[in-house]
Parts: sequence; C-alpha cells; structure tokens
Amino acid sequence: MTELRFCKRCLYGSDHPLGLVLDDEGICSGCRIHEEKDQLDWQERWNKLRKLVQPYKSVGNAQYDCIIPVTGGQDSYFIVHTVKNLLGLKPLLVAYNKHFNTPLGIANLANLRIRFNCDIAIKNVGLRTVKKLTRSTLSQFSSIYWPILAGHTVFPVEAAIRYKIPLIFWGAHQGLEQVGMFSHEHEVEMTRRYRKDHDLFGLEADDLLSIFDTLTESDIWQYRYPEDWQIKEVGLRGIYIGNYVRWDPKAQHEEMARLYNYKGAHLNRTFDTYDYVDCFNYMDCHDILKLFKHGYSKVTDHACREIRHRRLTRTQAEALVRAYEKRKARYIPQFCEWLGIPEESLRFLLDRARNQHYWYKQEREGWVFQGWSTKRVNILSESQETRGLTDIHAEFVAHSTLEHDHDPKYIVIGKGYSEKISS
Amino acid sequence: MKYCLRCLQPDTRPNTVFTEDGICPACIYYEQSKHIDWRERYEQLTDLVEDIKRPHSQYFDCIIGVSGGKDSTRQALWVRDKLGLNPLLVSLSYPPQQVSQLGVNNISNLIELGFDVLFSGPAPETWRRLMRESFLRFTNWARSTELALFASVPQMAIRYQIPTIFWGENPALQVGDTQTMGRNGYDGNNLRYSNTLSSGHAWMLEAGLKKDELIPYIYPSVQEFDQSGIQIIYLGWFLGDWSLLTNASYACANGLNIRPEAPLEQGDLYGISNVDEDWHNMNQMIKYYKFGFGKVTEYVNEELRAETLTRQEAIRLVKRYDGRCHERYIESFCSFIGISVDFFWSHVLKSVNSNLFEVTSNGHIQPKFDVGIGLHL
Amino acid sequence: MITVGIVDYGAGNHASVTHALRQLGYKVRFGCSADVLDMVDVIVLPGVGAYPSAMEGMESRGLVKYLRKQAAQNRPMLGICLGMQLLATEGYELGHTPGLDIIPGKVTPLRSPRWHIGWNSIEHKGRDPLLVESDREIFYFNHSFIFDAPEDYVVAVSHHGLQFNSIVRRGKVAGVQFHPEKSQLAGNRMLKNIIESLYYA
Amino acid sequence: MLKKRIVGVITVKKGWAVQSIGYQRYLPLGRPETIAENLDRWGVDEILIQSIDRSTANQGPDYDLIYRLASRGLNTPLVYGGGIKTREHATAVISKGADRILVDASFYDHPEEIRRMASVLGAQAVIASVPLLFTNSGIALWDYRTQRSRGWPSACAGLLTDSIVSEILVIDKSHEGTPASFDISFLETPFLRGSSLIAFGGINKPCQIKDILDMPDVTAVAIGNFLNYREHAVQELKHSLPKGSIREPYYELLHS
Repeated sequence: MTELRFCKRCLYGSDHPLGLVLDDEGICSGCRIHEEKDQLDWQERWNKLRKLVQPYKSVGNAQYDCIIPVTGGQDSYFIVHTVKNLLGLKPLLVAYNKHFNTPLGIANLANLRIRFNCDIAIKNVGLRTVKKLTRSTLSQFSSIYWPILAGHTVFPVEAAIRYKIPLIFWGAHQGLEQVGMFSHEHEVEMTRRYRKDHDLFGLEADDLLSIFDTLTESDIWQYRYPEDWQIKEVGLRGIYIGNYVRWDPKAQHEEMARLYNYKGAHLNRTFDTYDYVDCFNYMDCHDILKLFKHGYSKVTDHACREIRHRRLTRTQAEALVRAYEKRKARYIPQFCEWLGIPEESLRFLLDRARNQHYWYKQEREGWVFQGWSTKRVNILSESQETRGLTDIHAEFVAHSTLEHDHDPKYIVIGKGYSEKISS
Repeated sequence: MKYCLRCLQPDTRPNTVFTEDGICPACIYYEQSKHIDWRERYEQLTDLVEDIKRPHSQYFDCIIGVSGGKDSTRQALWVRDKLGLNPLLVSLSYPPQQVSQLGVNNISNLIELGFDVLFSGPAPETWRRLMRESFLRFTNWARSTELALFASVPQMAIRYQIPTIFWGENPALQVGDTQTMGRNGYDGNNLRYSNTLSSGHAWMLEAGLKKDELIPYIYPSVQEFDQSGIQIIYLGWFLGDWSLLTNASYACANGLNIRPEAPLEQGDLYGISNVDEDWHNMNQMIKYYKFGFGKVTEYVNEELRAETLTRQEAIRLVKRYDGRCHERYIESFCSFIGISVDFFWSHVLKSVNSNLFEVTSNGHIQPKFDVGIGLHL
Repeated sequence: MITVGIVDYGAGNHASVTHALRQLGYKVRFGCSADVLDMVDVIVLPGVGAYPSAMEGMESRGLVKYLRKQAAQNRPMLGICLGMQLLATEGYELGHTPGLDIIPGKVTPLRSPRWHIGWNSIEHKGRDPLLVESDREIFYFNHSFIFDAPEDYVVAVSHHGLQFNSIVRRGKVAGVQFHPEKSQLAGNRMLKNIIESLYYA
Repeated sequence: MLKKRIVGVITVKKGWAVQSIGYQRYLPLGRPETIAENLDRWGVDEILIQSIDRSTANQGPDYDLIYRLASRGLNTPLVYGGGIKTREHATAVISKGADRILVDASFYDHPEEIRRMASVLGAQAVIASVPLLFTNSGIALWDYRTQRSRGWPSACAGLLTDSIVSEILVIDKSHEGTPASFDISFLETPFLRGSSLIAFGGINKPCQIKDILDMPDVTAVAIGNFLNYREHAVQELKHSLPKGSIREPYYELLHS
C-alpha cells in the first residue's frame, strides 16, 4: 500500500477508491478540476448543450425525445427541470425500484411525476431475485448496494433500447465531481466501462456467476448491460448535465424545494439533508460498510464538496466529519427483517468488511478505527475557528423526515400522495 | 327491457343479443362450458406453450397485464407456477392522486411474490385532463384510462419483443361482446374491437391534446401486431373455474388486499373488484343509470348460474345494492377533475336512460322497472 | 461437447486460448502427459518463443514421441503459430533443429521484410469447405519464420512482401501461422470451424 | 495486405490507469484491466500498457498487472512497457501473457541488452519508445527521468540499422493529452527514417489520423486519453476512416 497522503485543500486521501492524484503542490485532482467551476464560461457551455440536444427534439410525432433516470432524491428534480423546462425536451422518466424506499422518497417521486407531468416507467425486479442477489453481494464482497447500483445504471439504457430513445440525461459525473477524473471540457459521456469500473467496483452481472456461489443466469440477466449492437442500432448517448451547468447540489436542491416542493430530511450520519432521503440504507447500513471498507464515510464527500464550494473551511469540515462519522446506524433492524437474517449475523458480515488498513481489533476495546480522520491529525489543532456547527446545520433544511408521517417500513410500490401532506 | 330467464342480466348491454327463448349469451356459454373437456384444452395450451421461444438474450417467456387485482394476480400465479413460464408483468397504474393504498399494496404483493413488474405511470396532469374530457363527452371518465390500460400490454410486448400475451376472459364469450371474437376461443388479437376501445383516441386529439402527449393511449395497429408476431391468448378459455369469486379466492390466499367498505357504500358485495382506485364504483353507478344494471348484478348472475343463490335473494340484493355509491367518492372525483357536484349530477342526469328511469322533481332518480321482471306496465 | 487439450511444453501463457475455447463452449484441459492428452478430442499445440527451445521443451517431456504417435493414429491436432512450425520436418531458426515431422516441410526465416507483425488477410486455396467462411478474413500475425510445405498440404496463404502459407493441413492435423485467440471475432469463428472440421473429419 | 492499426494506450501510475497530460499532469481513470477488457470488446487492433513509474522507481516490470490482464483472456494482442531492463524481464513479461514488449529507459541505457532480448523473442516482439520534442537545434529526444532533452545516441542508431527493433513508438511529448495537436513532422525525423513508426500523443481527430496513416513508414496510430470520453470510441473512429485502410469496426453480438 503506497504511503497515504492527504490533499491540502480538501479532506480526501490518496487511496480514494475512485483513484486520486496529488500534484506537486499537494492539491488533489478533484480540487483542481473543481477550480474549472469558477473559470469556465457557463453561459457558453449552456449554449453548447442547447445546440447538442437540438437534433433530438422530435416535433409532433408520438415519440419521447430523451430518458431521465429519477429517484425520490439525488438531483432528479433539477435534471427534469433543466431538461423539460429549460431545454424544452419531452422526457420519459425511468426508475429502478431499490426496495429500500422511504415514505419521503416515495412522496418526492410522486410529487415529481405530478409537478412535471411526465410519463414514468419503473422496473421492479421480483423480491426473491433481489434478496438472493443481495445475500450474495453482501457475503461475497460486503456490498448491499450492488443490485441497486447495477439496476439504476442499466435500466435507463435498457429502456432507451426498448423505447428506441437515443438520449439519456444523467446529473453530474461522479468521477469528475469527487476526484477530478475528467475535465468538464472533456464532455465525457456514459460508458459501460465507467459503470463496471466504478459504479460496480469492477464486477458486472456475469462476474457474479462464480462456480462456488448459487447465483444463476436467471438471477442476474436483468442486470446485464445491453449488447453493443443494440446501443449502436439506437445511436444511444448518455449526457452528463454537470459538464454544461455549474453543478452545485446544495443550491440546486434549495431551488427545487422552492419551485417544486422537493422535501429534504435529517440523515443521522451526515449534515446534508437533500441527497439520499429516498433510501433507508444509503446513509445507514451502506454508509457503515463504506467506513469499514474505505476508512471514510459519505459525510466526508459532502464536506469536501462544501469546502470546494467555499461554504465550509477545512477545519469546520473536519469537525463535521468527526461528529457524524461515529454515529450509530439507525435502521439496521429494518434491513435484518427485510433480508430475514438476525442482527448478530449481520454484524458478523459487516465486520468482515473492515479493511485492515483502517481497523484493528483489540481484546478489550474491540475494533479500533485508524481511518482517514485519524490520520489527518493537524487540521483541528491549527485554529479552533468552528463557526457553531449548529448554524451550519441550519443551512441544510429538513422539510420533513424519512418516515414522512408513516412508520419506518420499506415501501415496495407506494402511493406517495395524500391530501393533507402534499399541500 | 327484458331480463334473461336464467340470471338477472337485462338486454340493455350494447352488442349483446339474447336467444329467442330469452337466455343471455353468458348463460348460454355457462351451459356449454359444462360439457367442455378441460383436460383437452389444458393439453392444447401446453402444446402452444412449448413452441414459445425466448426473445434474444431475455429470460421472459410471455407478458401479462396486471393491476394487482384478483384476475391478474391469479393469472400471474397460474402462468408461472402451473405452466412453468417466466412472465414479465406490465402494470399501467393510476397517478398518485387517484391510485388507492390497496392498489399499490397489491402491486407490491406481486413483486413480493417474486414477479418482475414493469410499472408505467402516464403523466398525471394529462391523465386528469383526459378523464375530465372523457366524462364530459361520454359521461364515463374511463374511456381514456381504459385505452391506456389495454394499450400498455401490447405496447410493452412490442418494445420488449415478447410476442406472447396472456389475457383474462374472452369478452365475446363470457360477456357477449361479440365483435372481439378471434379465430378461435382463445385468440385475443381482436380485443382491439371491444366496446371499451371502440372510441379510439381520435376524440382526444379533438379535445386539443397533441399526439406526443398521447403515447400511452395509442393502441398498437394490426400491422404493428403482425410485425412483432404478437399473439394474445385468453386464459379464460382454459380456466374452467374462472369467475369473480374463484379468482378472488385464489388471489386472497396469495396476499391480495381487498376493500373494507360495506356494499351500501361501494355498490360491490364483497369489495373484491376495482380495488386499485375509488371512482370505478362510481362509474358503475352511472352505468346502472344508463343500462339498468351495475356491479352487483354481475355478482349475482354468476351465483345464479352456479345455482348458489335463489333468484328471489338475487333480486333483493340487486334492488338493495346495485348502483350504490357513497357521495364522498363523488366529491373526491369532482374535485379531482375540477367540477362541482351539482354540475356532476346535471351532467349525469342528461345520460340517464329515460325509458328505464324517471327523474322526480327533487332530482331523485327512480327506476321504472322491477328487477327481474322488467318495466312497470 | 468437445474437449480440447492444450499441450504444456513450458512456453507462454495460454489464458487467451483457454478463454476463447471456453467461450465457444468447449471443455479445456491442460497438460503434457498421456493421461491428460489421451482423454481429449482435439490436441492444440500453442506457440510462443524460439523453435529450438520449444523442441527441447517437448523432448524433455516425451512429447515428441507422443505427438508423432497421436498423429499416426489420426487424432485431430491443431498447431498455432510456433505450434504450427513445430509440426514441420525441420526448422532453421538459430541453426538447424529437427521438428515433429508430422507435416512435411521446413521452417525458414523471412528475408525482407524480416518479420510479419499485425493484422493481415488470408486467401483460400479452396480445398477446405469449412474454412471458406474465413476467406478474406483478417487475423493477427506475429512471426519472423514461415513454413514451406508441399502444395497438397497448403489450405490458405497470405502476402507480406512475399506469399507464404497461413494454414496447412494434412489429414486430421492442421496448423495456422496467425493467432486465432488474438484475432477477436474472426479468430473465434476460425477456431470453431477448424476444431469442428478436424473433429468431425 | 497488412492493415494499419489503431492501438489503445493505457498509461498506468502506481497500478492505477491515469490520463497523462504533457507527461506531468495526471487524472485518475480506473482499473487497467477493466479498461483493457473494454478496448478488447471494442475491437481495438492492439492494446499497449505503459507503466510509467517502474523505471524511475527501479522496480522492474509490473508482473502482477500483466497477470491480472492476461487472466482476463483478452482476444486482442497485448504490448507491455515499463521497467523492462534485462532479457529475463523481457522473456518473463512474454511468458506471463504479453505478445510484445515496449522498451523505454533500457533502449538508451543498455542497447546490448536490447539485442539479447530480440535474439530470444524475435525482433517483431520489441518496440522502442522515442519521446521527441522541438528544441532550437531541431528535433531532440526527451528523457523524462532527467526532464531534459538530449541527442540521439549512436548505439540506438545501430539498433535500428540492424533491425533489432520492429517498430518505434514516436511520442510527441509536449502535445500528449492536447486534442488534435500531434506534430506530424516528427514522423519525418531523419534518424528514424526507414523504421516502422507508431504515432502517439495528442491524436484524436479522424482527419489527423487519416493523414498520419497515409504516411508509408507509419504502421499504427496510438491513442490514450481520448478513447475514454465516449461509448464505442474505437468503432466511431474506425467508421470515420476510409474503408480498407484499417480493420472494419464491429459491435459485439452475444448469441445467448
């Protein structure tokens, strides 16, 4: 393991799972690419996007112009708003049912469908298959999210092939936003390679078919990427809006809450109240696995984002990360009940994910954490300027709760609308 | 107005013709079905199923349109667990404002039973506007929604290149909608000519909607059917015990959620129909005022044929509960499509069948017939 | 289901051949002893490296006698690149080395140009119906020696400066100068046609 | 007739594939084996892996990386470069699954070792890396270890005249990573005349590639960063080149 070094501006370590390169001034590729957000002429980039989408606008005939993958959170409102209202395209919304849906996520998605008046197609893989897959991905490589990431990144492509729609809109490119994998000007598009490499940590559906496990083709075929000839036949492209619009998730979510009644909620392991309100597990059990495997949690991603947007100093960010990183998961019982395994057994499976670079076990104290935040020693001591963490929280609005006046139970398909809550 | 001698079906249903000795088509079919060799039909079906080839790189053998209700839940279970096929279920759902909690629970039930479901939800505002236009034009808000429900299945079959579609009952045989008759008892490719689809989508264009807003409402053409080799197969032809009550029994034993309201409120004896939203039962009330019979008549007809109900008890039930609808459903419907309740009644009264009903001075609608007998002399 | 046996004489990595054969649906075995190679339907002789050291590797494993016996018993066999050249009577790389002498002919160096590296087409001599599908197809070559064989055993030729043999065949033993396992779609198709034509011949 | 080739280049730094811009700025890309597998599926004509920090760190070839690549059973020819100093390194790299090798530092430091490699593997298996740049005294060699330009050593000239090396990877060092910027005059460098040349560095536009491939000495064009921005980048590129000059593009069809 090459020696772990940290970016001087944000909190990322050189062993970031998406890869991170530190230049000779000790600034990481993520921060360098973020500088483009204050250097590029975004009006000119917006005009470039308008020109790009022009040939995809069908006039009058009964055909959708594009596909937008949506959820009950993660920038879906902003993308539909941008594509439908600002670019004037007629989208088909598509969604992969992640099964860990919160009532708030269901409500946000229902409200999205109503406010933007769009047709939607939701893929629901049978629960038996989803649970069988989740058991395998959890036991084989400590992931409860592989099926969701695979489904969310392939159903829009499958739908594009089936509906013969040649254009898909995604939000921002995660590799670009987090670790500066590409410049905005590379205008990188959706590729199967990036999906396999980073969304699915190098494992496509067929890679799960090991001789020693019990998964069969009939369990995984719905997660296979369409074949090259099918993509060529439709002339399919996946465009990232973040290459053409100055991407700022916090500002975008606030605008969507104002314009279209998007609702955020407090999440117990991060200060951000907008991104992952549609899932009981992303900021809970899944985030614990991230901490065990990679030595840092989602709150570090949110903190780095806010540092780069100059809304947090590095000291405040470190204080937030340390405050939230140790918080206990809250919805473990729901996940155990859903998968049908005892909590003790889940604890065993989670512990297997602990990466020995970041964890070691002691007899009395149990597991000792030596992840990123323990290696960035000098930040907090530099200056104790910590604008009260409470008023940082105030900047992130919680309009509702994940339960949204229902009990904290996974919803498979929900109504998401009721007279009293929606108004 | 004449009643069938065997059941309480009046001869007011469009496109249905009674025999000279006064028996309705459904009773004729019921009689005939007593001598059907169901084993032979089942073997016919298993032969058909054998030459189903899976489309390229897919594991789906067939498609079934589902609402999550009793009929579709039963079909899905039978096709998978008896015929051993792997069906893709296609569910065209009401928008969030209209779909009921029971409705979404029933779709969830199918997914929990292990079925893969492709759920499609048309744009809610366009849906609402079309329901309003349909109500104003036909005093039946469901003309647009029925078209979307029927069209969604062949649309998806063509998109996914899965040519075999399983459907429920053959409307020509079991309900007497004769022009949907195909090459044989289970060929459903003429379903496009059924009453519900007969109005097509031209009227929607007249109402000012553009073609690219109507994608979910356009029923694929005969030519599109042939290009993809689409074949709709009626399971009703093979399932000898097909009926409201038997289907509901199979489905309830596999997790179906049903309506809790009393018959007086919803004009439905057991709460096992139209579970996924609340305004169909109100539509049944309007149908009652147009044709003199509603949902309860359909129930009792089945039981009369199966001789599990006396004619006298059937008449009492129809008189007591047919055409009933609690006003809260009328109010919620009116507020959804943006009309007043008064306008609703003034519009409904226009299409009340005047030779079957008379409207009293205080706006009350009185039947001019006795159930089971006919018009007062 | 056909089982293919890859001869291990200590030369090169066989992941690509194994992967290509398995993708075509064949079982693959790997070894240098009779108890492995006796049980397979088609023997494949891979080939990377120099002629003398390859023959030495064969000799030390008793494969020279074994393979000559299998050819005599008319068992299907396919030589790839150097594997094809080893089938010859003799080789003139780094001096003179006797070959397996299963297909008459000698292996001599390319003069000018001195090597043949890259993608090139093959041209059929029209004798083998099963391979017609690959006529004019393009394959990956990586060699600097060629196999001079009598006319009757030549199935296909290629051109690079001069004409040389790209496929030779005698009865149930064939040799290809290019690397089908490195020639993507065309290579996989060719591999399938040759294996099946040798097996069912 | 031998086709000209489109070579997909994967630049690897500390085991991670990166975009390299002008030899000094790097952006993380992903796992080399996933990128190689993707190029294999796209039908690129040859895959070139260059591990750029092996020589400076004196670590020898990255056998683990070659093993990870080879075990994927790629059906595309594979060239490995980075840290190959001795004949033993070269033969080990080939036996672990590479088809050919790229020599860079050792081509200048140990020319006699290059001769021994060629004698064992055959010259067709050896490619030399020649990064060039313009200086006021004309075209010069770039030594990325000393970060300074230098003259063309006579020993290297000998290697070319004796046909010890089958192809030269001509790298336009300063334009690497900049679109459509490769300086074609590097392909007319006097001391490279008569050798087979692979052009690399700042190449992505079809018209640019057509002109380069039209030059008789050129046998291939190598592209790195620019193959990572679009789906089917290789096929789209091949579609836009005149038919017949290169292998036809194809789109994978699985008959399940």
